[in-house]
Amino acid sequence: MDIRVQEDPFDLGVETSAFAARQKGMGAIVTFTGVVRDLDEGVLHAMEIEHYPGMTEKALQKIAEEATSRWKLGDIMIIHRHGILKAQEMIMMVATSSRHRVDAFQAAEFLMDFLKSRAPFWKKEASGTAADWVAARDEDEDALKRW
Amino acid sequence: MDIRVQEDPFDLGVETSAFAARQKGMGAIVTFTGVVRDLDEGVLHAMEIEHYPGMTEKALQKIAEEATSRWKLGDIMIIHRHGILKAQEMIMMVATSSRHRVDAFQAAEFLMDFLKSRAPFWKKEASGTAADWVAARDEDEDALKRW
Amino acid sequence: MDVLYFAWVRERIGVPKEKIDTVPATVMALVDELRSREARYEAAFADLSALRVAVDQELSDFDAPLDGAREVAFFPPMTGG
Amino acid sequence: MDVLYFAWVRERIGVPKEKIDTVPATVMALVDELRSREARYEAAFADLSALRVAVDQELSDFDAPLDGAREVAFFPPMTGG
Repeated sequence: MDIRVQEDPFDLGVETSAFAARQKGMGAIVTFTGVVRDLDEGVLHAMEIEHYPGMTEKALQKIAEEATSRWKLGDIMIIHRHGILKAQEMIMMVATSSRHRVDAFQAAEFLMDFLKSRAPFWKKEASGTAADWVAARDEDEDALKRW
Repeated sequence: MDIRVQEDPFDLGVETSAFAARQKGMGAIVTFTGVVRDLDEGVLHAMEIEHYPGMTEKALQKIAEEATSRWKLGDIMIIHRHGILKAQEMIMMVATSSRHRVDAFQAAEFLMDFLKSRAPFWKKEASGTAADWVAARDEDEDALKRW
Repeated sequence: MDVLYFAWVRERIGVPKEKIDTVPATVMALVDELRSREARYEAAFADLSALRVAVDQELSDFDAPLDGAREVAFFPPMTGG
Repeated sequence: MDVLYFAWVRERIGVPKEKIDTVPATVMALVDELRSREARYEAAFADLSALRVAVDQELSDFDAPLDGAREVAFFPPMTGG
């Protein structure tokens, strides 16, 4: 299990390759990557991510352990950034490996659903001169109910 | 849309990075990678993948178009190898991008379910001196029913 | 018309591809014609539920008509991914 | 006991962290104590349904007891990923 909370950027390709290379006997690898998206065409969009040092790592660890207990997984990786991020930058990624695709997909979706609403990160979006905290979406809270 | 059927290996990290770099305004990227797994510890496991040139490309194109019509996607990539592959080699990958994670996940799972049972590839597995065609699994056919 | 075989169907019949000069009305009529030829065809087509068919590179059924078809392929259920 | 604030709760209250010397019985008692101090607390805690609380870095409830707690944090619903 590899869980990192960091301000520095990460290289999606390098991390994905390295994760895959560490697996033994796994037939399926799933990755999810969250990217800062340009909200409107041409409007430069930036994001600031605040987090709760100490609790963040514990929360991610707990979510990863829960996934490990629910599905047959080879491995889990979570990288989540904080600080200032520009449009198109990678915010975070998760990777899962399993012998079969269903477990790898389910675990990755579970990690994302819980990471989104249960790990202490808060996003502030800036477009033009305005900056606002991103509101939690009801559908993200609802997504937890399926697990 | 980028669909490739090839004998040559591909670099998962390079392909994932390049796919991500091509996206504009997408918040979510999902990848799935299929790997030749060692069936039993210590037994070298190799795989031969036969395909139906011409039909394969058409079938993958059709599956990708169906995914595009069902979900709001930015892009789809599919790479599938054929020929002789050794244990730990990458067989194939799909990548999807979308503004939101649910579409990207759903589309990737859909692509995998249909690719597995509707694209003309056949796997032959070798372990030790025996080689056998992989039997289709009922659960793979059943997986199509949820879409 | 070209008839193609893949995976263990190809192995049982012994060739990946052959031309046939007749024009059977349906896929099933083609299967019956092939079955009547030699034991290796009989062996390959013994259990049709274990076989899939494509007509002109589109998945099809055993009762599909073959008029105008240029290429018919027989193979086991796919196992890609 | 340390009280921590994050995101817009931090912005409304104006500090990320402060120490309090009293030991309220529950999270709700702590909220009431803070609310009684100044308008900025009242503003931050106006709608508790928009707030989440963690006690010693574990998500908790407003009726949770605080005996033995070293750290309480208030923040809006999380928006990671």
